[in-house]
Amino acid sequence: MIHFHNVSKHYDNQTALRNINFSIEKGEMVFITGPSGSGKTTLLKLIYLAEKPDEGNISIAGWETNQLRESSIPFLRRNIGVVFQDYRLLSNRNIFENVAIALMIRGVNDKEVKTRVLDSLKTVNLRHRVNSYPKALSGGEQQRIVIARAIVAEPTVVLADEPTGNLDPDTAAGIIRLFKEINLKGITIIVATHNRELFRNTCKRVIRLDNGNLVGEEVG
Amino acid sequence: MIHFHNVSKHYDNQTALRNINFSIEKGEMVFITGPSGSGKTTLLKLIYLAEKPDEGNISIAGWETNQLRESSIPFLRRNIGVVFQDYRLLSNRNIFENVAIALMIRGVNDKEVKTRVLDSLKTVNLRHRVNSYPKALSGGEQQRIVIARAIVAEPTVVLADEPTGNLDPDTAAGIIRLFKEINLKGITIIVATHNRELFRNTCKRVIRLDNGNLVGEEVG
Amino acid sequence: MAAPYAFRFAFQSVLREKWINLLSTLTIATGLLIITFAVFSVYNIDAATKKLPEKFFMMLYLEDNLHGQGLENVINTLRKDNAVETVRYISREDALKELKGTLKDANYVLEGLGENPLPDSIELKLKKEAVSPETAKRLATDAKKIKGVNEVEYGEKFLSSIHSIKVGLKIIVLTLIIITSAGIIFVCYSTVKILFYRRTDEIETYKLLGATRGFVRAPFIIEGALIGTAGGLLSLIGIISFYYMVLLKLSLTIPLFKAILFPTNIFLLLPVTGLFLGITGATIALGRLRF
Amino acid sequence: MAAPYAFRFAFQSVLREKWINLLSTLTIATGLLIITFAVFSVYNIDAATKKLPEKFFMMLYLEDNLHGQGLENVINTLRKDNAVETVRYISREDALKELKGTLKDANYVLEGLGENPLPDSIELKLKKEAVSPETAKRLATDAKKIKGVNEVEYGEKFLSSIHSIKVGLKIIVLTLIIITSAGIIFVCYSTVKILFYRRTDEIETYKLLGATRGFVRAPFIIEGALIGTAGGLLSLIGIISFYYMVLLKLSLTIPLFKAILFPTNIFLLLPVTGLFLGITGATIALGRLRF
Ligand SMILES: Nc1ncnc2c1ncn2[C@@H]1O[C@H](COP(=O)(O)OP(=O)(O)OP(=O)(O)O)[C@@H](O)[C@H]1O
Ligand SMILES: Nc1ncnc2c1ncn2[C@@H]1O[C@H](COP(=O)(O)OP(=O)(O)OP(=O)(O)O)[C@@H](O)[C@H]1O
Ligand SMILES: [Mg+2]
Ligand SMILES: [Mg+2]
Repeated sequence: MIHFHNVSKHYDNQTALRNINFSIEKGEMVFITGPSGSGKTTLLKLIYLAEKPDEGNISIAGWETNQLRESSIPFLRRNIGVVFQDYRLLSNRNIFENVAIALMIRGVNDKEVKTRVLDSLKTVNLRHRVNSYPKALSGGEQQRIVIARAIVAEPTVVLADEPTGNLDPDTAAGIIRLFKEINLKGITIIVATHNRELFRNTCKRVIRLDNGNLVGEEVG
Repeated sequence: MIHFHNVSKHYDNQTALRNINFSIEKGEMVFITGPSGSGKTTLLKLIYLAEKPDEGNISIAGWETNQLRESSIPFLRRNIGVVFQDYRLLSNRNIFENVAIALMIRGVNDKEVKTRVLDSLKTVNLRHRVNSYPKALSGGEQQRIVIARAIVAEPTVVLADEPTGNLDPDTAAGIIRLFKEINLKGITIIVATHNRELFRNTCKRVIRLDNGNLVGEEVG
Repeated sequence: MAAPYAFRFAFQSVLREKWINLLSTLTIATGLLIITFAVFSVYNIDAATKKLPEKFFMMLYLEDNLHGQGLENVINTLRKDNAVETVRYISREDALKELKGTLKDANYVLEGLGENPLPDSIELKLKKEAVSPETAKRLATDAKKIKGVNEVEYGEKFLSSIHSIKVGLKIIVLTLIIITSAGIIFVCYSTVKILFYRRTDEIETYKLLGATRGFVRAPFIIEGALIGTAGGLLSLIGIISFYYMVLLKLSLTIPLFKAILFPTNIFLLLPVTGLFLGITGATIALGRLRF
Repeated sequence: MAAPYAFRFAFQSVLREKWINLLSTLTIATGLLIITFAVFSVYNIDAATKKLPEKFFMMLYLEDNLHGQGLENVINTLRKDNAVETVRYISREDALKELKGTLKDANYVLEGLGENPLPDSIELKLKKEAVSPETAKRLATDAKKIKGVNEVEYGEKFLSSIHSIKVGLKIIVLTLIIITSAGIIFVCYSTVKILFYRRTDEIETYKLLGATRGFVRAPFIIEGALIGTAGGLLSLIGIISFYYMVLLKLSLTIPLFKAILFPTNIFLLLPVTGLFLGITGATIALGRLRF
C-alpha cells in the first residue's frame, strides 16, 4: 500500500528525514513515534502529498508519487483522511460544515452528507455542538472534530498526527478504540504520536524516528 | 494571590464553570486537571481576564477583577505569563520576535531583549531556530516557543494550558522540571493538563474539574 | 457536482463578512459611477463640439452681373469638390437685407445709402469632417481660380481657433478619461484582490482535503461575481437617480441642461462591467493553484 | 517607550506584505490623482468662465449735443452705482471709426454716407461679480431715467445665456467633483480598512500579552500613515510627470493648452491628504479596542 524507498527530505538548512525505508500493507495499523522534531509530521505529509521528497521514491496504492500528474493529486487525497496536528478547522464555518466539507468535496449529496456528518459527530461525542463554531470549542473538542472530519468520508487510509495531544487519557483511549474498529473494516491506519500509552499493548507495529532517522521498529 | 469565590461562567447555552471556590497562594505550584471540556481553559481565562465571570468574585494579587478599570488590565496581564492552548504565535514574525514581543510590550530595551530572548530559547532547546517562522517548526517546537514566551518576562504568575500536549514524555518532563525551578524562585505556577504523568509524584496540589464543577483536590 | 456547493459557499461567505463585502461593493459602485460620469462628460462635450463646424462657412464674392451660364459654371465647379457640403447663392439684395438684420438697432447707418453697394456672393458650407484649416485654405485657393469669382473670404482665425479648441478638448478629455478609467478599474480590481487575499489558509485546507481546482476556485469566483455585479447594479441605480433627482430637475429651471444627452441604455453595461471586474479580481487574487 | 518598536513593527509589516501594500498604495495614488484631475479641471473651467463677464457691456445712447455739465451729470450718476466698474464716453466720431473697424472689408457700405448718423454714447462695464441678468435690467431702467440718456442697449440674450452657461457649468462641475471626491476618498478609506481587517487575531494576541491600547494601535496607524503618504507622494509624482510629459509638450503645438493653469503648489497637499487617509482608514479599521 505505502512504500518508502531511500526517502530523504530537507528543509532549507534542516534535515527532516534521512534515508527512510519502510512498507505498510493494506489494512495495517501502524504507529509512528519519536521525540519532538524527529520527522513524524513530515513523514505523514509525504504520504498525503503536502510535501515532495528530495531523494528516494514513495509509492502509494501502486502510484509512484513523483510520476503523478498534479491534477490527479486531489483524487489520490480523497482516499486519505488526515487528522492534522494543527487541526486546520475553518474558523468561519460551523462544526457541521467543517465536517461536511470532506463529503462535499467528494460530491456526496445533501441528504447523505447530513446523516453521515451527524453519525460521525456522534462517534466523537460532539453531536450536540453541531451548530457551534470552532472558536467556541475547547481544545480537546476541536481535536475530536478534526478526527470526525478525517473519518467521515470513509477513506481507505487514515493518517492521524498526534490525534490525542489535547485529550484526557479516557477520551484518548476511546479514540484509539475507534481507530481499531475502523481498522477492522480493512482501513489502513497510521498514527503519529509521542504518547506511549496509545500503543502500549495494542500489538501493532511501532516505527520509531529520531532526528530524521528511522531508528527501529517494535510491536506495541 | 488568586481567590475564586462562588465563580460561575456560562457561554450561550453552555455552562463552563459552576460555583467554583478555591485559593492559590503566592509561590504555589498547582495543577488543574479534568476531562476534555471540563472548564480548565475557562478557569485560566478568568485569571488572565480574557473572560469575565457571570457570577461570583475573583481576586488576583489583591485586586477584585470586577472592579478593575479596563485601562489597568494590560498592566495586570504583564504580571502573568500564559502558555496558550492554541499557541497564539504570530505567523508573520519569526521566533525571535515572537518571544521578544512579550518584553517589548513591557518596554524592555533592545539589548536586554536580545540576551533574555536567547536565554529563554536556550531553556527550551530552540536557540538554533531563532530566525525561523512558526510555520517552519514542528508542533512540539511551536509549543516550546510559547513556553519560552510565557517565561521570558519573568512574570509573577505563569499559567500553562496543556503545555505538553505536543511534547514527547522526555521533553514534557523537562518542561515540568523547568516550571519547578522557576517555582523555586517564588513564581506562582498553574498548569492545566489532562496528562496525569505530569503531576504524578510532584507532591503539588491538583485541582480536579469535571463538567464545570470542582470535584476534588489531591496531592500529585 | 460541485456547483451547488459553490453557490451556497459563496452566498454564505458574502453574508458572513457582510460589512467588508459591502465596503468592496460600494467601492466598485463608486468607481463605476465615476467612470460613467467621465464617459458621460466626454459624450456631451463631444456632442457639443460636433456642432461647431456647422457654424463654419466661406464667402465667395462674385463679379458684378454674373448671371446664367457663368453663375451656373461657378456653382457646379464648387459642387464637384469633395469637401463641399452646400452651395448657396446670395444675391446683392438678399445680402443687404441680411446686413440690415445684423445691424438691427444700428441700421440707420444704412439709411443714407443710395445704391446697394454689396456684391453678389456664394455661401459655401463644408462637410463636417472636412472642416479644417488646411482644407479651407486649399478650397479658397481653388475657388479664386474659378472664372467669375472675385474674392474669397472665410474666418481664418475663427476656424483655426475652433479647430484647436476641438482637438485640445478631445486630447484633454480623452487623456483624463483614459487615466481615470484605467485608475478606477485598477482600484476596483485591487479592492477585490485585497478582499480575497489572506484566504490562503482556507484554500490550503480545501486542497489538503482533496478538493479539485474547480471546487476551490468556484466559490471565490462566484463571490467575486456577486460583489462585482452588486457594485455594478448599485452604480446603475446611482446614475439613474442622479438623472431623475438632479439632471431632470435642473433642466426645468436652467435651459442649458436640456441640451445634455443621457444615453441610459449604455449604462446597462454597468452590471456587466462589475461582473467582469469581480471575476477578474477574484481569479487573479487566487492565482495559480498548485497542489 | 513603545514608539521605536511601533515604527519597527510598522516598517516590517509594510515590507513583509509588500505586494498587497503596494496595491493599496497604488489605489490611494490613483484615487488622489483622479481627485487632482477633477480639481484641476474645475479650476480651469472656473478660470475660463470668470473671464466671460468681462466681455459684457451696456451701451447708453445720449441725446444729441449733450456736453459739459449735462454729460458730467450722466457720468457721475452712473459712477455712483455700486454695480458699475467703468464708464467710458464714446463720441459719435469715435463710434464711426469703431464701426468702420468692425465692418472691415465690408466698410464700403459706409462710403455713400454723407453725415455721421451715429449718436454719442457711453459704454458701461459692470463689476465682475455684479454681472447678472437682474442687475443689468435694474441698471438699464435706472439709466433711462437719467436726463440726457436717450436709449439703453445691452445683449439681454447674450447675458442670460452666458449666465446660464456659467451657473450650469458650475453646478455640473461641482456636482461631479463632490461626487468624485467623496467617492474616491471613500474608496481609499475602504481600501485601507480592507487591508487591515482580519488582523483581529494579531491584535487579540498583543492584548493578551499585556500590550496597552497605544502599543497595539501605533504600528497599525503608522503602517496606515506610511501607505497613505506613499500613495500621496506617488500621485504627486504622477501629476508632475503629467505636467511635464503631456501638458507642456502639448502646449508647444496646440496654443489652447498654454491657457491651462497648473497650480503646482496646491498639489503639495497630496501627501498630506494621503497621510490623513491612511491614518483615518487604519484608525477606523482598528475600531474600539476592548480588553
Ligand atoms: N516548513 C519547514 N521549514 C523548515 N523546517 C521545517 C519545516 N517543517 C518542519 N521543519 C523541521 O523539520 C523537523 C521535523 O519536523 P516534523 O514536523 O516532522 O517533526 P515532528 O516529529 O512532527 O515533531 P512534533 O512531535 O514536535 O510535531 C523539525 O526540526 C522542524 O523544525
Ligand atoms: N466561546 C465559547 N462559547 C461557547 N462555549 C464555549 C466557549 N469556550 C468554551 N466553551 C465551552 O465550555 C466548556 C469548557 O471549555 P474549556 O475550554 O474550559 O474546556 P477545557 O477543560 O479546557 O477542555 P480541553 O481539555 O478540551 O481543552 C466546553 O464545553 C466548551 O465547549
Ligand atoms: Mg508533528
Ligand atoms: Mg482547554
